[in-house]
Amino acid sequence: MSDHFEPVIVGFLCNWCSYRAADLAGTARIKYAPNLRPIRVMCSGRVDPQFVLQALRSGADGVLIAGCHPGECHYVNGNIKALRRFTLLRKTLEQWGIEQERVQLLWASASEGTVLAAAVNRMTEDLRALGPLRWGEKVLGDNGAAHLVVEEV
Amino acid sequence: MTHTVTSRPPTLFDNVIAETPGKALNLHACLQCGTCAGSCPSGPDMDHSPRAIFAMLDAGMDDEVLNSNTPWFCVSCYYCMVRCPQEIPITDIMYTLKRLAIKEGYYQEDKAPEFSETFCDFVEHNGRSFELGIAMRYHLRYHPLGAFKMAAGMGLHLFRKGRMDLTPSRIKNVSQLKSILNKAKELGGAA
Amino acid sequence: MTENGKPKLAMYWASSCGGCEISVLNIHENILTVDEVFDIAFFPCIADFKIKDVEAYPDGYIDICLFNGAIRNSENEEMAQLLRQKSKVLVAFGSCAYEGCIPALSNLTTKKATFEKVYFNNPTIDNPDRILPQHSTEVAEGELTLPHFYHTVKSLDQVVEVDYFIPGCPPEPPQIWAVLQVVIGALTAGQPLPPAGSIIGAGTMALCDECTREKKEKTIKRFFRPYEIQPNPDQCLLEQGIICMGIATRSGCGALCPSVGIGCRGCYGPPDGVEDQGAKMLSAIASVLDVGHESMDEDVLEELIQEAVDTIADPAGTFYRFSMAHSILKRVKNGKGAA
Amino acid sequence: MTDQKKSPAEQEKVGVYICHCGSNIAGTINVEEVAQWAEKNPNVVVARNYEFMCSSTGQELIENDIKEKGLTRIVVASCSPHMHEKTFREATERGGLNPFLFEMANIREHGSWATNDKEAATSKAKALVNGAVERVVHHAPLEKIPVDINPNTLIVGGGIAGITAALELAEGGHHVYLVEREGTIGGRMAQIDKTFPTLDCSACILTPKMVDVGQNDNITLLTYSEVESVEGYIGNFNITVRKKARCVTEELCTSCGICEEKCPQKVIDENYGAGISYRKAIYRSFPQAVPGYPVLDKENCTYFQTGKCKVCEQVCPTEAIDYEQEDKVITFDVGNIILATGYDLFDARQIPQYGYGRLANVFSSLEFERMVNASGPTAGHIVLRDGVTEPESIAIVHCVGSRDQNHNEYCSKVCCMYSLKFAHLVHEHLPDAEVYNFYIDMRTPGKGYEEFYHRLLNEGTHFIRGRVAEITDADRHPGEEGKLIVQAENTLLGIQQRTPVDMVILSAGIEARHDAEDVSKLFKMGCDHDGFFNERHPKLAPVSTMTDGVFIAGACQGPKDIPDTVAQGGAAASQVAKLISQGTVLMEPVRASIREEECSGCRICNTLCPYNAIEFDEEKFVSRVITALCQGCGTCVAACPSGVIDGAHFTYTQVMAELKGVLWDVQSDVLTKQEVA
Amino acid sequence: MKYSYYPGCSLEKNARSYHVSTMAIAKSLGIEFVEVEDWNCCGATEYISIEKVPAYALVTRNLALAAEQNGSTNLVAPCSACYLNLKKADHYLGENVDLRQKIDLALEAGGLSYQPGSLNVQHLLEIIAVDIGYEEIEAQVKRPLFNLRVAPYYGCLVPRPAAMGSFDDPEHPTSLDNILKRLGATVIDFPLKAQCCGGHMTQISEETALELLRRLLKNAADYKADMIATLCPMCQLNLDAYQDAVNAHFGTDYKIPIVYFTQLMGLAFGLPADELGFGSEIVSARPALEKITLEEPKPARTRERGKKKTDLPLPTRPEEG
Repeated sequence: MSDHFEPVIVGFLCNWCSYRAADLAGTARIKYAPNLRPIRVMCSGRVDPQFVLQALRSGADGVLIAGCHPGECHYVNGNIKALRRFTLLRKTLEQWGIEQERVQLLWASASEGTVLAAAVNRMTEDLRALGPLRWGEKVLGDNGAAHLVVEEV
Repeated sequence: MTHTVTSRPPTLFDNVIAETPGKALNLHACLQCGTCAGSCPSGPDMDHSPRAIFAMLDAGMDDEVLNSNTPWFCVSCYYCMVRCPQEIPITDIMYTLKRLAIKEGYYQEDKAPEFSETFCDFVEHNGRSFELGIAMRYHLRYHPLGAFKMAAGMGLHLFRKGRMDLTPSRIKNVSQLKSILNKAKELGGAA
Repeated sequence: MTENGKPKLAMYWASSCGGCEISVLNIHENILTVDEVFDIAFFPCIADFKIKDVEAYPDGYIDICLFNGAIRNSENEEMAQLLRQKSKVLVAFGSCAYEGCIPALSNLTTKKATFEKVYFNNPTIDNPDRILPQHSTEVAEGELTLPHFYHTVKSLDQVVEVDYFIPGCPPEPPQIWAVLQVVIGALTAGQPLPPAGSIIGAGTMALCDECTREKKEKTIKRFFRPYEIQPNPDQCLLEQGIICMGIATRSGCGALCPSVGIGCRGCYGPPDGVEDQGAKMLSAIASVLDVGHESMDEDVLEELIQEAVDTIADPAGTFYRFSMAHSILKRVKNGKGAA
Repeated sequence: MTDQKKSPAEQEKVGVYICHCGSNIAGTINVEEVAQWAEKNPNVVVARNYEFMCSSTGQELIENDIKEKGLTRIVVASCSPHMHEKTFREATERGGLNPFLFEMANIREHGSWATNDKEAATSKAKALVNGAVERVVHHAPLEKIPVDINPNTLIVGGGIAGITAALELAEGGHHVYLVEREGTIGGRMAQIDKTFPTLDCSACILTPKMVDVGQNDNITLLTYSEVESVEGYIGNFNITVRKKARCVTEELCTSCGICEEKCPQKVIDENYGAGISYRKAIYRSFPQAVPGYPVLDKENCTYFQTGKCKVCEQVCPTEAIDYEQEDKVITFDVGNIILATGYDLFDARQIPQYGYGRLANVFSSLEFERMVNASGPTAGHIVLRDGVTEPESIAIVHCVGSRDQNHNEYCSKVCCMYSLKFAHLVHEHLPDAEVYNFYIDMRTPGKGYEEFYHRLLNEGTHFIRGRVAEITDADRHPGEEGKLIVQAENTLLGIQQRTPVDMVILSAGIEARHDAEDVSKLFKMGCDHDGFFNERHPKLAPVSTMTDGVFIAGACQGPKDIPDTVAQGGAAASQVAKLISQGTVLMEPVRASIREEECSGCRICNTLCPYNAIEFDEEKFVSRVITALCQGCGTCVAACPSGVIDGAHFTYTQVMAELKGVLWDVQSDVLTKQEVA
Repeated sequence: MKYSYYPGCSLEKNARSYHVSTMAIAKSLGIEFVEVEDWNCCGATEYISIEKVPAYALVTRNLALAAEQNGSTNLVAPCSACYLNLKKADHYLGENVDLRQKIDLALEAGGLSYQPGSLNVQHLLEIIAVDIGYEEIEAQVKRPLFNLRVAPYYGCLVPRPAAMGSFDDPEHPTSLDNILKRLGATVIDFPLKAQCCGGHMTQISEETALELLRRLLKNAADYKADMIATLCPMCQLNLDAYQDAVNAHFGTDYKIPIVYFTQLMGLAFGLPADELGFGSEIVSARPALEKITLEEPKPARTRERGKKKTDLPLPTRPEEG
């Protein structure tokens, strides 16, 4: 791998607003960072914190959860539950030493292609500044030297 | 706003945009509605309306644009800028056109550049201006008759009222100002 | 060691507190049956064995080895490897061996910080020369070594293959006895063993199933620490704002803690079908936080929710108290996180 | 232990199809490379790339491969699933597989169209394809769920769009609840004098339809009412409407109008009268109002404000006045909803340089519309604000608030035409008056519209191409004294012109209703950034919304003239009629279900469902999902701490597989033992 | 309240009365002005016409000095042109990275630096109307300006451009109207209140400039204004010093005194006229000031809505609504 670092972002996009915002961004030919790998969920309320942790564990440098604006949820208030979980998850991730920029929650309505594109661009820049996360190799040492890692004290 | 990057050499249109701070890119979106020209207090004295200038820029009529008196008649009232439906920073573009006209050696004789240049010259040496002194020097240099008229008319009035200075004030740290301005000139090029 | 035809039993503690051994002894008079059925091949807690003795056994000599304790250092791992090699059936016994348990909470910090705390910044320590244990020390008599202290605490199955898991901190004696009966049955009467890899000595679903407190719809405005309120003796503790991990914890203990008014700590690990106990717990209780409404201003909403969330003092330590080594992320990022 | 058995997932035979979409995808993504790469996945039996997968040949590729190669799972990488998921599910089904054994990777909208970087787009496409492949092997066959459609319909808004839709449905034999905020139906069209370009009398064509609405037994007309809550889903909405107290007993009122005549309190009629005329405190907006009962405006009623008066009560011959009347809350069930809530006019006071509100003789277009109307305050005479002086010159200013980044960027579509109509009406009423139309571009697309423009050219209207800069009463020269001076550049001449006139009409644009956002939230649908309701598809589904069973018609969706509005009202009605005649709709089987035997009965999920689709069985101490009510959001699935709620088609395993799939290139090479196991 | 104060070249001499009256009312209102030490000319509208980078460097030196001297993070300029130049430089430097880098280097050559956004640039009118507020102004009034008809004249550069966040409406500002009303004056609804005085056009095309001045004087005279209140030295100079020239050129006979609004405030606050710089205006304000009476005039009839039976209702204006 070259020195140039391109962050990988997993995006959980709700079917009704954010996924369509990304569709719209494409249809409007808005160019934005190709670093987002979107996964469609019916509602941001479907996002199980295990998905977020697993994404980080599996090599993502950041996770973007995107849903409808409060009050606009296709399922009334799934996004509010997403916000509650996100808030608690963020607090927990902080204890894990995971920077806030790595897991973000975004409200983007179906008409906000530009908002979504801008958020992806911004997040890509944030992550580029933070550097790679690569949990498996860098934190757990999955690349072999794993458990023998002896940190100098 | 998406802006297509091309490899062709920059036109005057491109330069105007590049040299103007703010949302100058909006110039591409000019609707030719004429709100600027309709709003302009000195519009009737311009040889092309601001709207026409933008159409001419787009048409590549560079000579005509830079020769035009339009930017020099801009009074900086900013009406065009706040009314423009496409949010084009028209007043700032007028300033840019003036700078480009000077840089390219255009502009008509006995028009504003001399006044502006006299003014700048003065500020660079003293750090402060005193408009009446400058006006006098400008007239003496370019329009001796005007200078006489001025001195005899309002100049005298003002002098009597103690509002006209013959000795300019000077800031303390002129050398600092000079080094700043010299560096700025070096960085800025003419425009 | 003589051959008497009895199956060979071993029990070893790695990084653990010793409670698991006590728990085994807590099966009371049944321990006599154990002695009757098994030959003790290795059990440092109750009899004097040397590693040399174990090394001398042929591979697979031990019929069943109850391994408790997490893998904290290189010695723990070496012993795990050795016992795996010498045992037919290796059981991760208790929460430490199964999923890291309390020792693995140190995965929420770094080795460096742990050493700082243990050897320097501790009211009971006087260490002006800042001496730290070294892996290798030269003395006149030769080289002395200590095991390597690992950066990350692991569960047993993260270093060797494990046949069965018995959860609990410690496993409840009746469950231990039940498991031993199955093993005895298999060894003596040829009865079938559960499939390899199973979690045994516990239920499959969440603890609420065996908790007798009355459960209603859950709408929680904020959380309380145990000292802050006097819980209603009959109502579900979680509904009262006391963090009870029961909803995300495997049954099997008989809901001991909730029955005496203490929220479940989660020592039996996640129920079947849940990978990350902490994340599920987090998700569930955040979902039922009854603050904020979709009609509110986004800023107000965020603030209200943050306020409610902040009534949970140490979410990582609370939700992952026992399952840190088995969690998806397993430890904190190097050099960061909670000290 | 690890390799003893192959997971069922690995035994699936997946076919992968990468679409070129002409050059839309293939121009940016190396489709061949992606297909070759995909074929290396152990589950993939065949991976192809093809020019247009959505074409019939493209779909046949899938069908044939299923039959010939025994495929068990299908992945198509092309556009958004919102575009063609249905198409490919059907192809999968025709091939003999359950349609849900299909997954789509969106490499166009989210891929090739979103970047110019070919390398990055290709690698993103691989990730998305891999995610889909890893996911699809875990898919399970599903069946769609039939839902009955309640044949009643709610229509919100009694303007021409709502009226049209209501009549279409009612005349087809379906029951309609028509809810209108004002005291009468009719809407904007009732305010207008003549319609362009035919110059029909607006009231003459509208009022018969209003009467039809009032008389149709299939229409429950709820005026002076507002929808308060909407619950449920397509086929089964539960509606609550607040019928505000009009202080008139409808059963007794004969619509004789005496109360209105005798009421001593005169109020500026800001609504129907556009602020240019007066009404009484008890009033009907206009004599042909439907229903004919008046409304008592408590805020302006002398009795309600001072406790004295009661003139209306005294004069009413049928004792229909009831000061004690209270709001009524009505609930009913419908299967479908049509929103036809109309528009607001741009408030010209936001452009101070046009002087509206400061210069008396600057009028808004709606003010002029009322003035020139025979039933308006001047009985159709065009006069200045003093009510008597006829103007000798009139300027009509186009694009007020429209085509302007400072206000509304969009073109309001109708202003050019109604400005031409105004010019014509001035010529008709005041043949000697000079009329100046100031415009940026003349927009007259429509049947007979350009011809109408030509007619106005012939009538001698002055057309000045230039957006008006300012309107002032500050005269500079004798010719300007006492006049309003309209200053603009005549852009065709390139000169600044000051045109002195007596009267100015500001052709204000169309805006979304000020409360459109609240309404959109109430009905759980979205607004675009201008505040208009979002249609499902700008071309192909103009009256549908993202919410099944909720339709939109008329100017609430965007600026529109009457013919377009009527067409949309009819279109929305036919959409609803289609659903009613179907009787049932098949809903996506994306539904939650609880594995009861594993449920611990913790009751975490019980409060989470916005549709109350989760019930608790007090006997068995387990929770249960009522499938008919579940809408499939998955919130309970994510929340269940025991992981015993399955979200069909978005299961834990499926999403996790997709997640790991899209991250194929960044996962650490050596997995820990736990994960191998 | 404490503010950094940037007087600008005009206030040193030509607009001395503006400076003097500003300082006088500051005392009454409890405002402390700390003059930026060794400030230089802002470049007016001239410098930017010649060279861009030096023009911004020239202005930014003042911002750097003001930020460094730390009188206050609020920087006040009474001159409209100075105000706009300072505000614009701060705004564009924050927005345009390229320009910012160049200015950073230029300032560095003089041992200075400036972080865009660290100062809040305000015009004198803004701090009086917004920070002090109308209530406080009214409270200070000891000698109301009853019967004095004043045309409030804002000119261009305070209300516009609005893109940087103007405190008043760019087309129809009202803050000065409100201040003058609180002083007891009769404020005319001056249609040309935000129109241009011609700026430097007097030096470039006198014909153009005189026409612009004529429009203003005519409109004020049409509305029977006793005087025009300004807030900009350039406006004051043009309208005052060129009034003779206008009369000569157009054959008119305007004698409308042009005063600074701060002078009127001082007068109403009961300060002596000579301490407020009165007398330095060329068209004397004395005859107008003599019209001030002790009694409040009968309230002017509010706008004539529905006065006659035939009248159609007039829509309300935002400030009335």
